[in-house]
Amino acid sequence: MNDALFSQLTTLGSSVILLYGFTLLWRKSLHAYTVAFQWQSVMLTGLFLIIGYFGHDVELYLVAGFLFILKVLILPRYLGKLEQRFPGERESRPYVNVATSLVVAGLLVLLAYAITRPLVLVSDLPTRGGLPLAVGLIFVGLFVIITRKKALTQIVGFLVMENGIALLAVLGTYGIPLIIELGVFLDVLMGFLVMQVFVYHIHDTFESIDVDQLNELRH
Amino acid sequence: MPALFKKILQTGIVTEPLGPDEAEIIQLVAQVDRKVQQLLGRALAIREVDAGSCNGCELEITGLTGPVYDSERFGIHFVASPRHADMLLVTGPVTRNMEVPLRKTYEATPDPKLVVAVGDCAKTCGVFKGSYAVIGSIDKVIPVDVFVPGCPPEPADILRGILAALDRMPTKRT
Amino acid sequence: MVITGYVLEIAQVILALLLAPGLAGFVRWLKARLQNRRGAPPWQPYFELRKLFGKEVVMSNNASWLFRIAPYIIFASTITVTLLVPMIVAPLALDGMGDLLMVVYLLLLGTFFLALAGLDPGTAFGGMGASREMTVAAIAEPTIALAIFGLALSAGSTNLGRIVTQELANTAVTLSPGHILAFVALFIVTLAETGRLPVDNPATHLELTMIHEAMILEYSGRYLALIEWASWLKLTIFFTLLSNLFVPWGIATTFDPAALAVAVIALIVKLAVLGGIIAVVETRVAKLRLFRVPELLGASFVLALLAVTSSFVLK
Amino acid sequence: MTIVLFLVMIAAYGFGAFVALLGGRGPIGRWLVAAGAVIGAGAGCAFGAVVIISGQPFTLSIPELLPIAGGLALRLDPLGAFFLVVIGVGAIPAAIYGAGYTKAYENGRASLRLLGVMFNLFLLAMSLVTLADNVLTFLLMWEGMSLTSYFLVITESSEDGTLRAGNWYAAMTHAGLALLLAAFVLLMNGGAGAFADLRSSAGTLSPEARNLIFVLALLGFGSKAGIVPLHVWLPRAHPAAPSHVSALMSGVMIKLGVYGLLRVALDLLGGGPSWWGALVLGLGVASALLGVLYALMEHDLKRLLAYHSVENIGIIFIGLGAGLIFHSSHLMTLAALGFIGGLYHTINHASFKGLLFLGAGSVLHATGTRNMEEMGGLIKRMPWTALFFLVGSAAISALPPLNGFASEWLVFQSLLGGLNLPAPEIALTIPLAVGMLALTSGLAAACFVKAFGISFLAIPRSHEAENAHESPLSMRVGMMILALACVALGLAPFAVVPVLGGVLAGLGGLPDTRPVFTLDLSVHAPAGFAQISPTWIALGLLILLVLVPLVMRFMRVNRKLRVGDTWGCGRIGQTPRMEYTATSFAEPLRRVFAELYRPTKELSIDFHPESKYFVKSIKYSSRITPLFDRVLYDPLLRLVQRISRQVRRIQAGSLHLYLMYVAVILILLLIAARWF
Repeated sequence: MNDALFSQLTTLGSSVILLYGFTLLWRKSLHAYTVAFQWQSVMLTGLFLIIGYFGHDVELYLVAGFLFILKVLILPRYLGKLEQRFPGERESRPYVNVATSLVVAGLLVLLAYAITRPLVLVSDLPTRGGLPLAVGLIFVGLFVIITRKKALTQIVGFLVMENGIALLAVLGTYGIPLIIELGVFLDVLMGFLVMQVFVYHIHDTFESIDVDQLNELRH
Repeated sequence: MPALFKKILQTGIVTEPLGPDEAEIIQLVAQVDRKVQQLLGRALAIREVDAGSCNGCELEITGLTGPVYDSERFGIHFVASPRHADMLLVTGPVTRNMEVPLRKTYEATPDPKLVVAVGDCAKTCGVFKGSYAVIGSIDKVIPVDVFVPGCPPEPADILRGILAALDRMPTKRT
Repeated sequence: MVITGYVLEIAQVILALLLAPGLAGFVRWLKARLQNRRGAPPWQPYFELRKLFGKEVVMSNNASWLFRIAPYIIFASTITVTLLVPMIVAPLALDGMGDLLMVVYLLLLGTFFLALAGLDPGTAFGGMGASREMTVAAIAEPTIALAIFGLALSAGSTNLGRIVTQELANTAVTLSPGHILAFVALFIVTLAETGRLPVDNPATHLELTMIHEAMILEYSGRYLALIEWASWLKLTIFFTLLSNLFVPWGIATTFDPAALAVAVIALIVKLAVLGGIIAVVETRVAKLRLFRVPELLGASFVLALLAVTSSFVLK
Repeated sequence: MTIVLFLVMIAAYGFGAFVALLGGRGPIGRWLVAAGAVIGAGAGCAFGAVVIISGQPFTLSIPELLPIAGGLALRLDPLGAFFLVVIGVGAIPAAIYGAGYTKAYENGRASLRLLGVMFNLFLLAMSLVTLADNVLTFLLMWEGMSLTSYFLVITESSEDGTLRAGNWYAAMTHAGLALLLAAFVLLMNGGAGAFADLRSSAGTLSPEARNLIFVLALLGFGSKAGIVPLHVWLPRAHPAAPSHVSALMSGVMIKLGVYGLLRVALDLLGGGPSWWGALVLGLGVASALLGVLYALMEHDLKRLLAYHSVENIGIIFIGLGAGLIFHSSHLMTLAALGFIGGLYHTINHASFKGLLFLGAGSVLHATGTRNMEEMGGLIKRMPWTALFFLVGSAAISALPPLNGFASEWLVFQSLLGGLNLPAPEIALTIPLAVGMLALTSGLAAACFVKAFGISFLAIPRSHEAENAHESPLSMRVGMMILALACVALGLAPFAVVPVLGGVLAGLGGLPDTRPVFTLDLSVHAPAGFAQISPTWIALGLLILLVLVPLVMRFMRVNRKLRVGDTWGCGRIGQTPRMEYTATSFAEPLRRVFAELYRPTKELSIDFHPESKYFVKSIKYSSRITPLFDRVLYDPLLRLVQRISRQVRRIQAGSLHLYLMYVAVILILLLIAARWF
């Protein structure tokens, strides 16, 4: 089919993926984060398929399959377990309040637009419309990690940021070689497991997973 | 979210007919409709005033707005201010502290207006009769159009009372 | 031809006035059904209007002339807006009279006087409603402006007729991300501006949770009728904006009777669909605490900002 | 023709000042002083109008009068003429109003002589600023304006805090003057000071010098205009000054900062790189938003209005900033649109802010307080003032069909043109500016619902408000003129916009936009981008306001009206203590923007000795320290204090010590002269 539709679809998909990233700033419960991450990953899988279809790249289908298994099936399951383990842990008082966070996130996306502008102008990829959104999503993930107190939120923030990186990669290059992609997936899985262990330890030490408490280690 | 709407669809409409005499009620509504064509017929706003009841009647009145009795199907709904109301639904005996507010509420309601007193206490003061805190029945303070007996009356009875009051409405407004 | 244009303007105002109570009634009816009730029929608001116009007015002795003139100003400003919003035909004969900014500020004129009228009788609840209403209106304003900006970017004008005709000419715009984001942003603002859940509960009886209702607690009779009608009209206007600015299909571009008939039907269908969405949303969500409303509007602001930037980049 | 008007203007102001010098007391004296000002301002207005319409500048050079640096050179071009008209629009009503208002000073609370002299001289100095055609004249008149206005601010010097306010004003305005001096010295570059010479030589300056001049001028004029963070004198000086003077200072004088900036940046320097515009735009957005946010928290009616001046100057600067940005990208029609929006808002602000200050003065006159929490119910006691204040409130909230809307619409439209900008960094900031401008106007509407609603509606909150009375005729006439100006300027943008296009034509290479913005009953943004017609909208509103009651009567609607007690949930004894206060009205917004305000609150509850369930008294107080006081001025003042404490050691008060200083310096100088 035509490029116009392709570019239309990728930009739309990237916007939706970014919007799921915003959920992390707006909602407060881990359950909502998990669901948002799951749906975001579903969208990302869909986008991989679309790019694979239009870019005639069979490898991408395979990557999409792995992505689906890891990020839609496995990780949300683990997150669900964590959630059951620490019930009632909510992001009730982040460092930056919700309304301000949202506005800051908007500004970050604006910044992403500004810095990717030269790239978008010279690029003739049909997927270029989504590039700033992917960079914006990385920023939003970072912002979540910086401003939220609960370790669990930070994990989801990390995962969302990783989704942003994957999105940027697939939009910018139509998929990096399969082997690297698989390595990244493994890293994500490992990183997640390590963090999970840390969360348990933090909780055992402080009776809470509020990383604000880590400040007490200084004394 | 899907679960909620699934449940809604499965449950279906639970509004009950008003017992065996529903036909009578519908007839009454039609009658009322004809009689008071210009006014209030199918849009009755009610302000509830608790003049000092034990809240038994309130419980039943709340039932009126629920899905089972659903007074809204007759165009009867409850409002927050007597300025918006056509009818005052007063419960309980009038206590000393509620006498002035009750009168003020009556004065605040624009004409034409109706008053329905709900429950036995409204007419006889019930078990509170003779208490130093009680002034007396509702009609000692404001003119009452219809009394609904019962302790407490059933929602269906209250609905009948309301419709009966509408029936008493003068056809020509003053 | 010119005359037909003006006749259509008047016809459109009358149509809007007639449709508005029905739309509000439809939403109420659908909500009742979703609560598994039978509910009042959709045409219930017409009975209410008739009744209210037949009742006397009881006015507070603290209130001044402002209290008496405010309903007329609110009603008149809202009707003036319907002169500008293309409901069945675009562009309208009076399209050059005002653009989207004029629409927004005319509605703000009504809100301004409604809030003043809320303060006039000197009751605590009236003041509370006025304060909340102005807070919500003020915070919703940037989203509206940016959504307008987003629309103006793709259509090259802020005049409503131009936006609609541009979009009919270029249907690819309709599905662009900028457009969809702007739609969602404006939808959230519609909820806030027309006092729907999760911002304000139109069916509440508890004064402490009220926004719109608290301001009109002291109004009665014909004044109340005018204010209620105006608020239903405002809902209709926002729905029309949402449907005709973003999905203009079906609207007539000529004065051909057949096209006009199709346009009226299309309008009613679109209003009904949006009314259905509102009813479902209101069934699903709970009212937000007042101090979480800025968060919701902040989110809508971000959406609108993204809408503008993405249409800017794609340009 | 023009020379006659010019001379009449000078003579009338001189006459007013002279009469005041003779005493200016009693009804006749006060009226004569006011007559001088009114005739002077009227002549100035006509003078400006003639220059604008004819397009012929007026020139007058009197080198002999002051034989240094080119002497006194006067020239009135259309830009200056526009500001002369603005002065007239503000001054005529203020002077008429002042004739009645100053009656309160007859009891010796303030010197009527000083007030009258300074009032006329102030107007004269302002008028001559717009006429100045060389650096010397400009700076002289600028300083004259500052000095006279300083004396006007401290008119009620016996009141608490007035002198302090005066000090703030003097300090800020002189810091501004120093910056302007530096800017002009750089601009002269060793050459002559005539504006024509500066204009031709500005192109030869190095870009760094031009940037420096621009920044100095922006700060210097900005301190007069009251942009954030140089606005701190406004909320202090405006409440202290007599109300008709506040109206003039806020409505007119701060606009000369706008004039100065336009004159230097656009006319003399001929525009610059796009970051100039972006800087002006950014300062404008910050001023608009912070101004309105602090206004919301203010319960002193005149301080509230002063903060709104900051807001409106911000809106004007947004227009100018957009204009400068487009100018640097050579999008001249859009640039003209931005400048027109800014200038239009200038004259609009002069009318509605003047009106609001006069209204606040009437309230102050009637109740003796500026605190809104002690007002209420004034609409019944002073209906005319209430009506005029309502018009002003609606106008400043940008509600159609009044004038605030027309100019804000133009500013909005110029911003919407931002998508044509080639530079993405700046183009991407435009949506933010749009959002912030919209937030500002929404908050302004909220603030004026508060200002009008709490002060004028409901039940009186104090004994004074209960016994308030309508102000005398002269004060009402003053307000009425401005209210009519608000309506007229709102209904006739189709006539005003081409005039402003003519004013700007030729400045810094701007084209004549009169053919673009045509003279039908609507206003077009460029090239058919958008179109509105407030005139028709007003007509529509008016027709509907008549038609709706008529139809209702025809439809036999129940027309009975009964006045009863306020319902208020049936409670007994409705008292003012149950009303919503200004503090509570602003509470939701205070919580929304808590991160900016950082309010401190104190709550002390006094319980009954017998039981903790009974409260004897509750005291609640909340304070907000403005951001820039907190982060900029307080540390600065502390620093100055610390330095002065050090300096005090030197100044020990001993005569011998001083003589020793002199001797030491003398010896040091001799040594320096000998060996270096």
